[in-house]
Amino acid sequence: MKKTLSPIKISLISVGLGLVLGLIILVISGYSPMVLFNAMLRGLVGFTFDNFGNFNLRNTGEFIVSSLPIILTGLSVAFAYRTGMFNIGAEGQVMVGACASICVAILVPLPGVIHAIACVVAGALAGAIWGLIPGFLKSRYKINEVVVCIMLNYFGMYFSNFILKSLPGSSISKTVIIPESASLSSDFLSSITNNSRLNWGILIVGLAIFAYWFILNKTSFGFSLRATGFNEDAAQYAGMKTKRNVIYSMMIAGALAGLAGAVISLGTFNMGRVIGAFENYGFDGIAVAFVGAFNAIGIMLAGLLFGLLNVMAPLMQAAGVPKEINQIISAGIVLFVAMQYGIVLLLSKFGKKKKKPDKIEGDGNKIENDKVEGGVKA
Amino acid sequence: MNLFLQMFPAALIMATPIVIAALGGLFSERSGVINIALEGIMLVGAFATATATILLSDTFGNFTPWIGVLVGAIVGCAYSAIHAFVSINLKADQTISGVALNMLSTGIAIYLCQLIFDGQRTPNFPTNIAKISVPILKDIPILGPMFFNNTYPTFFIAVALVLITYFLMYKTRFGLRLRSCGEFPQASASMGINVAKMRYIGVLTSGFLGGLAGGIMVLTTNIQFSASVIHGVGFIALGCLVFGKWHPLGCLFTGVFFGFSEIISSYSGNIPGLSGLPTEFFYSIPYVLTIIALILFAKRSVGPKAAGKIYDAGQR
Amino acid sequence: GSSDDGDDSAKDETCPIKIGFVTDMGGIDDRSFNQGSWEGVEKFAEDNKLDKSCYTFLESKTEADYTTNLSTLADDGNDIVIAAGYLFVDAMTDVASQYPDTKFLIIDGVVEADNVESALFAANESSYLAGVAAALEAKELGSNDVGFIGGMEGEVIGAFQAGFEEGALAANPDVKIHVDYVGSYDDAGKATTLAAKQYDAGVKVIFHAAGNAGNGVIKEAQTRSEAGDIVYVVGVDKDQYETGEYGEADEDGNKKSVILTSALKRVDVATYDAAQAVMDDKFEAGITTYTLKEEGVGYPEENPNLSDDIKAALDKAIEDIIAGDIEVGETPTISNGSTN
Amino acid sequence: MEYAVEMLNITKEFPGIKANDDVTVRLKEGSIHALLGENGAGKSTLMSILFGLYKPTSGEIKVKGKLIEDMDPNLATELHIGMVHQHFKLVESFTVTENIVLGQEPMKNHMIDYKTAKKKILDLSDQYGFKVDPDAKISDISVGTQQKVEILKMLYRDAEILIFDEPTAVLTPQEIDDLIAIMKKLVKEGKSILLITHKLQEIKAVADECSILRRGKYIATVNVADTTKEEMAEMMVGRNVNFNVEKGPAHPGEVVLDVKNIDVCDEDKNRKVKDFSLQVRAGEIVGVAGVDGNGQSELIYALCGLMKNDKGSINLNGEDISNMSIKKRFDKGVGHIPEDRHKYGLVLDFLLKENLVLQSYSDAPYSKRGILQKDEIDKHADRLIEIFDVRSGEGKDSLTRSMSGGNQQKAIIAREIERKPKLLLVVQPTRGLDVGAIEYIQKRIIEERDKGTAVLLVSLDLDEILDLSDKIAVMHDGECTAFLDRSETDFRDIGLYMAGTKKGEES
Ligand SMILES: Nc1ncnc2c1ncn2[C@@H]1O[C@H](COP(=O)(O)OP(=O)(O)OP(=O)(O)O)[C@@H](O)[C@H]1O
Ligand SMILES: Nc1ncnc2c1ncn2[C@@H]1O[C@H](COP(=O)(O)OP(=O)(O)OP(=O)(O)O)[C@@H](O)[C@H]1O
Ligand SMILES: [Mg+2]
Ligand SMILES: [Mg+2]
Repeated sequence: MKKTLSPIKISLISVGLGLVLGLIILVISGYSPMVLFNAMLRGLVGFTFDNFGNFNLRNTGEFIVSSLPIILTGLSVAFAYRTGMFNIGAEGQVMVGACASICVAILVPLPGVIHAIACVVAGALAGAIWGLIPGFLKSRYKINEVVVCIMLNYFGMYFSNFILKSLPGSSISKTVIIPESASLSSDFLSSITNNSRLNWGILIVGLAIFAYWFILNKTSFGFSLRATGFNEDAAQYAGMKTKRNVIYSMMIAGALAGLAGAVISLGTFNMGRVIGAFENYGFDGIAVAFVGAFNAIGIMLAGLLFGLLNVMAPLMQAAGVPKEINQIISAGIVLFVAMQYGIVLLLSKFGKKKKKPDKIEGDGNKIENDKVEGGVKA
Repeated sequence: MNLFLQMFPAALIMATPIVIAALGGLFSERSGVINIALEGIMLVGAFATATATILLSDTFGNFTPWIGVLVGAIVGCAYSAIHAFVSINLKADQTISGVALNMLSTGIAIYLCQLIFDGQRTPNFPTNIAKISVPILKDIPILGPMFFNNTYPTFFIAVALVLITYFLMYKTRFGLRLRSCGEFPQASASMGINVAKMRYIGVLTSGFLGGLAGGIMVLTTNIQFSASVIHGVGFIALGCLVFGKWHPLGCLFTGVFFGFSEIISSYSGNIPGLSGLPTEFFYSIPYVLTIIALILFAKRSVGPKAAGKIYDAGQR
Repeated sequence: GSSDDGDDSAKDETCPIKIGFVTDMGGIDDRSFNQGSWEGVEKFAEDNKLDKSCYTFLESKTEADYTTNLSTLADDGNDIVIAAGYLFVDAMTDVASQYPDTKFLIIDGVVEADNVESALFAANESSYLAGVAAALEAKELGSNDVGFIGGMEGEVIGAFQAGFEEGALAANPDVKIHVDYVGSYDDAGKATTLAAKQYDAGVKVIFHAAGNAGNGVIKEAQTRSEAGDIVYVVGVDKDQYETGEYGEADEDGNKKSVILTSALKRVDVATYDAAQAVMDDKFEAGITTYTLKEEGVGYPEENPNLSDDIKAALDKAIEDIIAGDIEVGETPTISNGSTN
Repeated sequence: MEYAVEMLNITKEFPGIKANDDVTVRLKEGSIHALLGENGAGKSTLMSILFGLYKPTSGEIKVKGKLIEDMDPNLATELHIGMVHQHFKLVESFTVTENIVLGQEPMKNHMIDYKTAKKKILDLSDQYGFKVDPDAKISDISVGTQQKVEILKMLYRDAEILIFDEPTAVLTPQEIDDLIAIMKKLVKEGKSILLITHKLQEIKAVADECSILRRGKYIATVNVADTTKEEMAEMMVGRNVNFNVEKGPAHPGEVVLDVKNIDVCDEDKNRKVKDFSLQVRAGEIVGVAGVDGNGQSELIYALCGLMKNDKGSINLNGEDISNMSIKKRFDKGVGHIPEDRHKYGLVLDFLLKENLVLQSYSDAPYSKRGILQKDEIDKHADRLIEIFDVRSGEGKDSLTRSMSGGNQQKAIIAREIERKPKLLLVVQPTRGLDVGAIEYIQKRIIEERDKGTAVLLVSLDLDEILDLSDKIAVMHDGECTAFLDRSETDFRDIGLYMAGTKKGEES
């Protein structure tokens, strides 16, 4: 007999419920549920029914391209969460990251690969700084990070827009195209995926996934971060520098989101863009982190799933279904993950009736109370 | 001075939804549930208001916008019930639940918009809330043109709501009980207060006010509904709540102040000293100020203590 | 909505031509650019009795979708792929080079490639008309103040402003032109504030070139008109008369509108022509400029709010421009937030 | 004889535990009835059931002879039952009046009638000599006054049956005397009282009857006047209690810890420890006695580095460690068994083996160049589990949360002792543990002493202090009011010092 539901199962159930929700909405509004599956197949491998059996790897490439940044923001949110912080600020960190990488790309002439690396590092650094602010305020003044992050998202957007517009050659909506030396674009990757925009960002993401897993599970630094996340008091009693850990973890989280910004601007667009409204990379990251159960591989898979949902949107719209269906599905999945306590309760009601010492659950709530503490308060 | 008098009515138009939404946040957080879904609730309320106004105008004529905002408020209330259920009954993390609702709001609103109106935005409102001038009062020097001349009556609704909220929170039994649930729910429970019920009331009221704010905002600042009508005002309202120290009057003053910061960029060209500054500077004001306020208040605990904490009565 | 999923094969037999259209983030029904362009496609389809499966559009959710959507439509075997807006320049440059056999049309931007037609509009010319109409109407109302509210500063909207300035000055040398920019194409709230500011300063007619944000300008004019003031807006791109309607309908079911007239930009003509050219195998890459002469820009035939005098002045201006007697510039002189 | 309350055959199951198992308690009208039992015996649970906070799994409640179905706090109040909770249920940011009227607000014109309320509160507090300011904020008043507010809450609701859950734990002996007087007065007025306490002498002082619970089970009800403390204690723990823990004489060596005139201030700059000095030698146990909140926690924080001392010095084997980080102090030989194992001692979501290296994870051999060495950590865990007999489901890979409290505490002790500290700080080591575990842990602490470790023991449980210590320091209001040899003192003495009398001042 299992004691509790494993996080992976909860994720799978949530994803399933989210898709079912989407299908139900489709049917209620009078569309064929096949639209969803068609779009999914096409987004995944370019498979279409009217051109039967034809595959197009460009779709695969583009779907991966759309997943790359949200895998990174997912890692960002998850990294902070493992240290007890809610990083709802990835959105802003992505934007300042993109801005910084573009600044270096345009303003600092460097040779070849070094240029690209410098740009990527700049993006990560800018994100880290944006993450440092809530981390510092939390550890120094115990200020709830959620509100600070939300406010920094907007400030980050306006701030980056201002900077990008001020760069030489910028128009009101975008910068000049970055020099090739700074670009992450790859002719090779593009050619094997039928001219998609697949780029070296994929390497960055791979490294980030590995680093996430390695730091948290294999290093003593990760050990202390995890201890801080689970029980800050005990970690402090054990001599760990928990305040510093909170700051570091928010900086690393910020850096991961900043990398997402770099990948978007150096890889996908090859220029800086003035952004009018959030593009939801950060909020998708929250979904990805939770659905991925804060586990490196889980986050990668969840990121791919949400990336796929994103590329499906226009395809479904082409079939007449409002493209917002994908957003409803994504939000539904997050909502279901949030309701995991309810899911567990529901399943246990249907499932076994026998009760077993399960002090675990009671204490679990207690701990959670401490950890999730906060809300909008000073 | 003249310019200031010109700016004032414009600032009040922006301030009205901010204040009302902040009051919504106040009810929710005072009861112990943080509500970062305000932005989403406003959006859903705005959509419902727009839809009702457009579909019902033939029947109700010029009165329709008022029915519209009421519909918006009710729909906002219903929408917030999800947040209440998930965070109170299912004991979910209130922040995640809020994030999910914000994500869902654009999805649902635009999806329905596409179904009903066949597009990402609604047609124009056939009827509008009319601006009014209050006789006699409008002739008072300075105050007249600031508040009572050619202005939307919705601002007076906001002020009335502030006063009602103040009265409810600090003078009545309901308010005392609601606040106790946000401070120390275990104490409330031991005094026989149904914490879950009070929190439900808090969140649903918050949804009602959020929906109302969204409805008023879409009707007074736009001629149609689209996904971008709220553009962050729900989050500004959250900041307003922090900056106003979770107090209704604080929300009112901060709301008007943030209303000013929303419109000041429009007038900056005419104000010496501000004319050179980039618009991004002005847009950033509410957000940056909120962070500064948080730092200033950090030492004093001004927010409800138990807000955001899951309350578990212990029994099953 | 409809439930046919469009999958049941659209082959060459059914379609003499396949047309694909990509919208920007504003969506297909933006009552502006996307919608206008799509209406051209729809009209073409109707005139040529095309099957529904022969013309499709894809909406972009984010900028990241531009490239994908263009490629997807090219993959789908569309003969011509259309996108409206200069935001598409980079994406189309990429995609057009990857699909040399597909024809592309971009509106309002220039892509240099053998398979891309770039349609430009002499927005300055129609804006000149807007300026003339605004200045004359203001004068009739006893004022010298007119206003311009743009979306985002830059070359494209700059041309509108330049034309407007010149037209207004030509019609009334004493005119005071107020210029403000919203800073985006969708913040209607801010546009409302800007419009209120200009009307408060005595402006009688505002010309807006601010996309959806312009709705805020119209909104402000409506509230003022309902309160009894007489103020006007000059619409942009499409005939916005209906958008500007307010108040109760009269016996004939007509409503009053705050739209004085509109500076038309016939993007529908551009898409229609391009589709026709592809079907007739006469597609030509390169820049096509639509001016008053080609009736690619202009003002609506019906203008209930325009006096005959003004109409006459406008027609005179058109003549002069076509004849080359007036040359309209493209660089504005008044900066954001100030007046001349 | 009339019963005010009868709780008949009450059983309450929590997931995995029977907190009450067929318990019957009858409270006679106009009397004081004590409930006695070890930590976790189920006393609070039983009272929460009476007050309607928990629903019993089975059993009946009768109030004044009437069977009550579905008790809830409102109904309890209506039945004139009132409860002072062990942890005060007061809203800190509210005033005294607001706290008292909460849930029973007098109304006038749809507004709360604070005027009437205040008057009633003042009348009541006059009647009992409470001196409570109805407009004061809870956060501004002392713990003793807060308790009076709790009592006023009951009296305000005309409670006839009063429940006190461990009311004396937070009070000074003087305040305890006051409370006892108040309780006696209440009873004289015809009210009935249920009193929970661990302190036998308090029971002897006020109670008429005493019911004893052991691990959720009802043991007996005795007439207090006819029963000795020893008899009650025996019933409580279920065997003959030897009040004296077995330990040989100490052989003190060099001074290990030398605290000289330190001050410790909290975040709000309140002096919590004032000019405090203390010495602990190798091979002896120094106990720090005192009422909760008199600076003991802050003293420990200062010693282990969680807080900084503002003046004075803390010397460990002659070296001033005042400015060292927590980690550095650990490395220098400080061991720490913190007061709340769940909150401070363990990361419950870690595996047992991870908790066993909670301080040393970053040192060799458990880490090399920042990389954890899994094998070493495993080996270490296996060894400790073996030596200290830590029992758990899956050995070193058990989730710590799933372990029993006693074994969790053993794990902490194993971890600390294994590090061979020179100075062992021990805070409330046996809180909430069963008797077996208590014996084991106390034995280990004495063993440590005999091995030559300097032990500083802080406990709120005076018995534990007296049992284990060789020397006793008494803290009151941050000051050391006495530093005595165990042999030259007794319970009563220490009580005096705990209340603030300084050594040499007593008459
Ligand atoms: N939900 C729960 N699940 C499991 N154990 C619990 C739960 N709530 C309380 N406990 C445990 O019950 C025990 C007694 O509970 P209670 O709240 O009375 O503790 P306490 O009174 O704070 O302890 P003490 O009297 O020593 O101060 C504690 O050990 C606590 O950890
Ligand atoms: N809410 C709860 N959920 C699960 N178990 C609980 C809960 N509350 C108490 N318990 C358990 O019930 C048992 C009795 O707890 P209770 O608080 O009644 O003890 P107590 O006699 O008051 O102890 P103490 O002297 O520490 O106050 C303990 O083992 C505790 O772990
Ligand atoms: Mg207890
Ligand atoms: Mg207890």
